[in-house]
Amino acid sequence: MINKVVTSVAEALGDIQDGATVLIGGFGTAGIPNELIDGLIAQGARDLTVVNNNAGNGDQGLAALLKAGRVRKIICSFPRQADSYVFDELYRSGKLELELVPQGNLAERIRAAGAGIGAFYCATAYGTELAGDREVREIDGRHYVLEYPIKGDVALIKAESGDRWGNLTYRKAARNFGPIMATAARTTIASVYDVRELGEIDPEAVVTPGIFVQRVVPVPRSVTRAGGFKS
Amino acid sequence: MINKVVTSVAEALGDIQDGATVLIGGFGTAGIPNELIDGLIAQGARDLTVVNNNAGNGDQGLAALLKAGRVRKIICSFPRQADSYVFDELYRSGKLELELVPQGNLAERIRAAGAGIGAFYCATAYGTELAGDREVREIDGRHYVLEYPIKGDVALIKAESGDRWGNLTYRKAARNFGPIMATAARTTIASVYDVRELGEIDPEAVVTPGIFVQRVVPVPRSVTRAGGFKS
Amino acid sequence: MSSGYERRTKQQLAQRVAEDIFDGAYVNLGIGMPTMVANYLRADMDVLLHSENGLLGMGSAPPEGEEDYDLINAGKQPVTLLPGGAYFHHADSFTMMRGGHLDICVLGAFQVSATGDIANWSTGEEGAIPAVGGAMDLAQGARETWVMMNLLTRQGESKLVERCAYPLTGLGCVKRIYTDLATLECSAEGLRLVDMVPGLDRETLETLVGLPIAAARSSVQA
Amino acid sequence: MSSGYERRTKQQLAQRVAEDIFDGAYVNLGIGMPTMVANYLRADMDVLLHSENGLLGMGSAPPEGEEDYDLINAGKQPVTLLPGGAYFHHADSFTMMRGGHLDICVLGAFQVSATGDIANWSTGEEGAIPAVGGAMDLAQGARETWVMMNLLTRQGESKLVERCAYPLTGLGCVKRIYTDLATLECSAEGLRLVDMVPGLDRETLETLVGLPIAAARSSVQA
Repeated sequence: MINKVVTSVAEALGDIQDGATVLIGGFGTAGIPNELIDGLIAQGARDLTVVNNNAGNGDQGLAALLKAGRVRKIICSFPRQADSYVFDELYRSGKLELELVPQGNLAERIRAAGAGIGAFYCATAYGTELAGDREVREIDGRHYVLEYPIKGDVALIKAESGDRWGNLTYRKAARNFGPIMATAARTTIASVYDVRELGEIDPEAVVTPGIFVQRVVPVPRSVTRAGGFKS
Repeated sequence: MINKVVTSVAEALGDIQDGATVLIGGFGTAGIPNELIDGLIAQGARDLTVVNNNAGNGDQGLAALLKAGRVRKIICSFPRQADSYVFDELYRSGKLELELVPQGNLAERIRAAGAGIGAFYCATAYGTELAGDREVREIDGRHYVLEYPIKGDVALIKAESGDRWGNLTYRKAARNFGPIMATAARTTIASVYDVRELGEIDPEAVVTPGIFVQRVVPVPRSVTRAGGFKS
Repeated sequence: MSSGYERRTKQQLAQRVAEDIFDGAYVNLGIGMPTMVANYLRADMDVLLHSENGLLGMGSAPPEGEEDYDLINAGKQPVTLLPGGAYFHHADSFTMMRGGHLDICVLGAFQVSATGDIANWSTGEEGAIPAVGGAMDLAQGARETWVMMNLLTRQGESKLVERCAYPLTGLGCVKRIYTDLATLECSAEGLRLVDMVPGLDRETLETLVGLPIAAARSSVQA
Repeated sequence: MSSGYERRTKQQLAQRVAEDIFDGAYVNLGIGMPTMVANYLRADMDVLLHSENGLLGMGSAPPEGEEDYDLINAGKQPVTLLPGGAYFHHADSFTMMRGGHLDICVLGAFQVSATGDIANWSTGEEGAIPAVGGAMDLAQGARETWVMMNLLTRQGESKLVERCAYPLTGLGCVKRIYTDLATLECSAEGLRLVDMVPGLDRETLETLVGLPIAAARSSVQA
């Protein structure tokens, strides 16, 4: 019998290793797996590479993980926020490596890891400093930059509902990186508010089929709150 | 106001040009846009390149389009069927060019066209004759073959429900190539059984967002019938 | 610096951009000033707004007290979804942006070159925290990239330049520039006037910009 | 050719493959003989069957008269979907296959080499209609690729060979070969026995195959 539902966050995260690459879902306030990030802080793994769209804000969640000195490198598209002071200080003092990636490249590189693509050419960032020294190729009169997959050892994502086979649905814009990160990690751990019986999730409306999910952790429902995001 | 619903198949297909590349959805019996294929036969465009998983069976649909001598080239993964005699004869007599593509490469090349990817490396077909003289590259100890996108001038797909903004849902395994072909063509034309009011399709369960669809054609509901497929 | 002409206000500029957006267009409005364009879209038109974080058919801000922080835009502000809208994940969202499916994106900019290069993500300042988000994807991916900005910096320097001094966002991808003083097209051949505020003439505009500006294609009054 | 041993029937062979499929496995059963493996999966286990045309959690064939031709497998035969199953499009389906998400795929084959090359899509015959489908994606993409076939052709030639004569499907990707006479592992070092039908011995098997076969890792009785 497949039962991917685990009863506690601690159990779900127990085997995360030092040095792991951890994909963490969320964009702005939506889709941040807060309970799993707090669990990762408690779990203690160090020297992590974190992949997230942002780099934390305020003192909570990802910012707290950074503050605890547990992250070696962050791969993200938009670290700067009105209250990203934890990241800002670590970055400025050279204690945290940053790989800044255009958001579409971030998404496509994560998807490529999940889909078995070895590398791909895309137009984004061509001619800019974010193309760095990457290989460039002209195809049909347009210039492209070669990009490589971003694989995770672990993905921590927030879903709305899940079942014991790992099928997931999301809520509104909290979907964001969840479905692609689920495909790209060896171990995908999803928090859910509702554990459903098999078959209760409409097979036409499953967003992440269970094959991409290793553990489902029910967490008490909480309302998504405003963050410190200002542009 | 956006109203992509057109009242007749003839109106939907009117501007398909000679020499066009036409992506046609369907796998086996499921998801074949029969009404649109019949409409294409009536419409008269010639010298077509057709992209489909199969190459027609029996005397109907795609087989009839081939038989009418309107197709120059077919790009597909599995032309051989128990009753693919129309294709077989044209192919053997050299009247129809075939580009045989592994099914996953077919899907990924179509998706790449929709996603603005210039080219990508994948492991499928490495070391086989279907890799042809394609560029090969070793990445992280694994061998990959360089593949290019397959773009369509037109995509003909079968959906279940649609609305005037072009949002689509599908039915069961009739989904297959529809959602990716919709992204890869300049003009995507979808047949639907139900035209829904805006908002009647759950925004969490939209499979193809309307941005990928140019025309929606209601057709009378008919039950999908057994085909001549035997393996 | 104003003599016989007045600058468009932010609201007028947003309205000017909105005028050029056609019925049925799929549009992404960048963070900041471009967001204001949404307020001036004609109610009798269907303009579908895309947000990079997985929304199509984005509506206006919710009434106070009804914010849902699972339903936000790229600027992380609460929004709503229109009937007929859809949610999708990031790879699908960027497929829309990078695959040429958006008709128009409207971006702010630090500088734009006469040939359509755009710099809008970094001032290149030492020690500044960089952030790029989806700007490069939009600049390269939309069918038409429009820029919306004041023509001059507070110091009076033209943000329309021969060659961008700031780090680039994209090369040769800007089609139109909407500014507080004039609307211009850029292309490989350089700048062309579309319209100006009343009282401004092309020669004065050329002086302000410091670059040649071809006359508008047909007589256009501002 | 049979002396003191009997070949596994197709049913026995399917049952033998099914024995090695673990609870919770994600499995793709290729067209033809591999499809039969589904009949022998233990009812107290959850084995999730994937079909390349966009199904996960595929169930058995529907009762006669209840066929739904929108719900078919890769072999185009009507099937059902279990509660907990899901539908998805082709790019997502092949993400499962090519991204290393399937635990096991079971394929038929014309020939397999000792080092795990497989030929199963074309006999290379002049004038034959070629067709490849998802075979190459499965062979390369699944975590373990298993082959299920009779060991000998009708003419008595071994289908296990030093080097495939037929056009290849994939290089060095087969892990296990289940045949009517024996089960073997292949690797860069060559073949190793897993088990045999009763009455057959390794020397006889080596003679039939014409290749060295290492002894099983621990004593295995068939």
